[in-house]
Amino acid sequence: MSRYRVQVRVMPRAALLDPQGQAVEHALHALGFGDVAQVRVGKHLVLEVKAATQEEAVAQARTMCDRLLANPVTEDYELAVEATR
Amino acid sequence: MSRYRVQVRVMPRAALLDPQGQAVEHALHALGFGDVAQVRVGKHLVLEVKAATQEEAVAQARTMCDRLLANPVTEDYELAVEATR
Amino acid sequence: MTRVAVIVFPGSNCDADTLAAAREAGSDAYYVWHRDADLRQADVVVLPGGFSYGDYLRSGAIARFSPIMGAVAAHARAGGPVLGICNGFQILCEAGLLPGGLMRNARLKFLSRPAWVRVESTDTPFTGLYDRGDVLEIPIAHGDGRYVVDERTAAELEASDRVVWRYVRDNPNGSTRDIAGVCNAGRNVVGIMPHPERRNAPILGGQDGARVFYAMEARHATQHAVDVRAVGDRHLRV
Amino acid sequence: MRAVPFPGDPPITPQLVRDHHLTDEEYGCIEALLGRAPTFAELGVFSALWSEHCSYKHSRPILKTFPTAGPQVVQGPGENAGVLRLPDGWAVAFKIESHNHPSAVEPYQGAATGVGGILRDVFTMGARPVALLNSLRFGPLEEARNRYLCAGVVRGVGDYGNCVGVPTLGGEVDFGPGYGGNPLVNAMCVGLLREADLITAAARGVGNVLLVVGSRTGRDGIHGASFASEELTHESERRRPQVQVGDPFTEKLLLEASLELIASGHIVAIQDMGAAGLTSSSAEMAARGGVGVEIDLSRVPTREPGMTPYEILLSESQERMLVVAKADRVTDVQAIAAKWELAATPIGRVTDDGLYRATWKEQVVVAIPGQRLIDDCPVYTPVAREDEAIVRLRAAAPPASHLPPPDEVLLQLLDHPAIASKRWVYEQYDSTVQASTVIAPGGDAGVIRVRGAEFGIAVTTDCNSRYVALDPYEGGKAAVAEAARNVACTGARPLGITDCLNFGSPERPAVFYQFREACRGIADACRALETPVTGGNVSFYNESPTGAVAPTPVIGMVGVLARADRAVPSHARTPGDVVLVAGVTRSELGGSALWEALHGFVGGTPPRVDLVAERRLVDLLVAGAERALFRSAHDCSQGGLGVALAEVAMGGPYDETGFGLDVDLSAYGLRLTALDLLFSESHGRAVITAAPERAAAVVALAQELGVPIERVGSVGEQGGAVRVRLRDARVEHPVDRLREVYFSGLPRRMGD
Ligand SMILES: Nc1ncnc2c1ncn2[C@@H]1O[C@H](COP(=O)(O)OP(=O)(O)O)[C@@H](O)[C@H]1O
Ligand SMILES: [Mg+2]
Repeated sequence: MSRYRVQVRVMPRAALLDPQGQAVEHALHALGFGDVAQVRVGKHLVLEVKAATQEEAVAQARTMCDRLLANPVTEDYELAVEATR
Repeated sequence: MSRYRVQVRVMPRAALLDPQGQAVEHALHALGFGDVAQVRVGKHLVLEVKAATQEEAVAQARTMCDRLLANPVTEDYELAVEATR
Repeated sequence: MTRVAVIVFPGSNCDADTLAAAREAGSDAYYVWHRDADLRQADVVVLPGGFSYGDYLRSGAIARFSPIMGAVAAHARAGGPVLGICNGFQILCEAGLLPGGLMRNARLKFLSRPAWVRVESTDTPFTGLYDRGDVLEIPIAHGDGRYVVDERTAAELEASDRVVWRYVRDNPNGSTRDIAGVCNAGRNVVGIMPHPERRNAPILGGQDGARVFYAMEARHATQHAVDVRAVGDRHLRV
Repeated sequence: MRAVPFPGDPPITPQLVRDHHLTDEEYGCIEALLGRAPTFAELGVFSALWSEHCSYKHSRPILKTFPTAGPQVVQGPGENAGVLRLPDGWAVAFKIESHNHPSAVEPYQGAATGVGGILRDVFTMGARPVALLNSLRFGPLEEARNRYLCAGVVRGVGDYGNCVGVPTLGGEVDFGPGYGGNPLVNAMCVGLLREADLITAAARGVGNVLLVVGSRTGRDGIHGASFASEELTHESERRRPQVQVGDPFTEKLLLEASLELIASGHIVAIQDMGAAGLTSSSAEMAARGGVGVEIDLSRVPTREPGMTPYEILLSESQERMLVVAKADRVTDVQAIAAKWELAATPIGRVTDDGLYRATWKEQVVVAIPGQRLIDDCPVYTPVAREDEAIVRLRAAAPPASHLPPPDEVLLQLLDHPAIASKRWVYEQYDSTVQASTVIAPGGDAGVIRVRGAEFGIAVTTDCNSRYVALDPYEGGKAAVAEAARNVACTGARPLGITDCLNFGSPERPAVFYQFREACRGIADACRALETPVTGGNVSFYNESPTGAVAPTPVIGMVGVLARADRAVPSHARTPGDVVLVAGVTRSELGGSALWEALHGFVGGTPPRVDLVAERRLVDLLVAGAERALFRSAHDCSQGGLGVALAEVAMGGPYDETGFGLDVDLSAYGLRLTALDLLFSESHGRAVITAAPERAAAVVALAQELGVPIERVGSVGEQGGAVRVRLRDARVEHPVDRLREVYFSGLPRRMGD
């Protein structure tokens, strides 16, 4: 068994209003960053799992996302898994 | 001027309590992922800026993080900037 | 007496209020602990408001995996009435017992104030004592109350009379189509964001929410052909 | 066994002692007390317990002058919270606490953890928290930093209380330049208990077991207590990584577990680990019980590896409790904790040798005579001298200039940040959870019912720091008087107070003068109104490089209504009702909102409080409410009669519109100018509305109680105009215009 670090990025679905992204965008404009656009705000999760192989770690992480970490009605997610030393 | 996509990952500082991470860790254990550890929950932001060069885009993004996107008291951030096509 | 099970999750904080409101309406209400697996012959199940598991990750996301939720889902599948109030609504959505989800309020702030909702459907176990079109004043108190659902489902909800309550006067949280409450296709599972248990007596400023609880009892009363009782300004139609 | 240094401890040097905010004399006391040099861990313990925050070394002699007795007092100062008797075997536990310094550094977490701490103070008395209040001060909202602090603090207060499920029923928000570098965040909690179930935080029973219940201990906020006793500098900015993070979810579990533990009879004492964490909780519990304790620090569950005894002793990690369990009930305690998903870890026991002893496994790292650790802290009586500039300011008047007409002034005042509606703030706080809220924020005081009982409880916090700055004695009196009026307007009889005394450095004579005089005023007012002081909190060193805050002794008051269903709201409700003004208006514009808003001038002699008149007004308000004579009652405070009348007309924060008002003041206050009459801030006044058939009874009752009262007009139609006729002027606005100005003042400034 090795340890893997899993990074999960969970973003609000593109079709949905992202008021947090909008608020950040307005705030950045107010601070003088007039060119900023398309701001979206989501979540980033980091965790460690134990698994025999990288594939197994990815599979585990995917199940976690599908079951708990992301809500398929409102969110999309992306995963990255790497072995820790 | 070109457009750049900026990705910002904002995480709670390592030494600080992350109650959200804790709650997720417990929940994953309860779901049967007993090996999960070190769960931390932060934010992920995506945005677009206009800049003359990649360096300038990075510098802009860094200022945004320092001034608004990350709370220097409680959070650390990492940046990635790439030109959009 | 209707047996009303009020589920207590770690972080529930409207459990006592909900239990009291059900009892004041005449029900035999009792708590069921989230780690239990048995609803103890409940006629009605209520998931109360609060911050189950601190609302960490997403409101309701962790609570839906509580051991008791298996029994709640089975009760719902068997046609048993289930009401989710506020956090309870969020849990029901996360559990897939209701369509859609609840996201951060559009103005990004927690909002505690009265809201005005119109009763859109009386064909549920919890709204049968209202008239369609009644406008109720009931408090809201939530940070994640923006109901979102894809357009197709939204249209389906409208077409099948499954929008139960709709905000009027203003939309406090940016909900799709001003939706404040919905029910499932079987009409037995209902989720609402406002808190009827906080407005069931004149001393609380009014009793527009009381009939949600009397309805649970009346339902039972119908089945068992019991009495007719006065409820505030009108009589239950039994 | 004597204490020996722990491997890696730094040697005790004069610099290290100074870094611990101990003077050379204090260090001398420590060596004398121990008969040797302290270990590093012991130095940390002394530094924490002898900090201003824990020891009250500059304030104790003054606090002793407060009246603390009364037939209603169940528990006076000295415990986690004060307790007052209510009808039918009930009692109310309440306390206010500051979290100013942490909030200046990290507004969200600072405010949130402030709420967490005060909740624990109340539920460790065996009381279920039923209400929260918060008293906030910020610099002017024109500055982005102040907006950031205000937004973060309000969100932090809200998120924490909302999650735990305790309604926020009131508070205040005020602004002033002195608070720019040093905002004030005071949180108050009110809890309800059966008097018979009261539990205190005194360790007893040799052999009984100390357990930590709740969160693990991390390196959070080490030195928070001494940090709170220090002025804010760039150095404190650098200490930022020490901020504590609140976890309201764990707090809710801790609340339920604690109340269950107290009810179970398995424990003899329980205390929150607040400022100075394990150190202060264990030392104070031991001293209160007159026993020794021994703690093995290696058994304290930690969040990070490699924490030293010093760090474990001083950590201020949140959501932890120290419990003293009966020796044979440890597993029972653990079972209750486990039900609420909390760890309960035995870490030590009660001993009979009076020593405060901490070990790391077998090795003793702290051994201090326990009682002397608490009692021997030096007490200071600093020099008090009034600042000459204040004397001059009191005698000064604003620059003579052309004044706008009174109707324009009224709009300006309704938009003034101190007066404009605080709806933007309180709608972020759950005010209806627990389904007992009778009067929500937006009135004079919050009111809750008690299920199964007839009576109700009213709560408020008040302080106008302008008056205190100009005349600390009158200002102290005024804070108590205003709180009493606010409570009484709802129909509640004021019962007692808790106070949060926010001042600058007591080592400066001008500040200590303010402190001493304000306390004298509070004490006199509390005596006159028979509202004893049951506890409170002193927060000194509220200074930044730009200067000290205005002296801000916030009064938190609790009152009881005989019948909760007779609670009186603050605004008009029925057209045709009679409008009455109780009390006397004098020309007292010193420290007024009028001068501040129009001239940017905070000066002059503030209004004087006539405590006898104040007492009579309270009697009138309470008796009138009990006899159901009033439709509404609202006191006059900032902005005077003019603003009070407008507030009566404008209605509740969520009403669609207010009421018109037809008021004729041409025969009232005959010697006063229009501006004096409308905007002078004389104390002892209230605007009452009553049904026409009750008006005569109101007047008769007032006369019987010796309160001057005048019928001045009537309530108009919903959505009508507010008209006030004066001898030489006239004010007229549609009530909707007033509402628009009053409710948009704050959101506009906050950029919402
Ligand atoms: N920080 C706050 N939290 C909750 N309620 C608040 C806060 N600030 C003001 N309020 C509420 O707004 C209303 C007006 O408060 P305030 O301006 O202090 O008026 P008053 O002069 O009558 O004391 C009160 O009901 C008060 O409790
Ligand atoms: Mg007030």
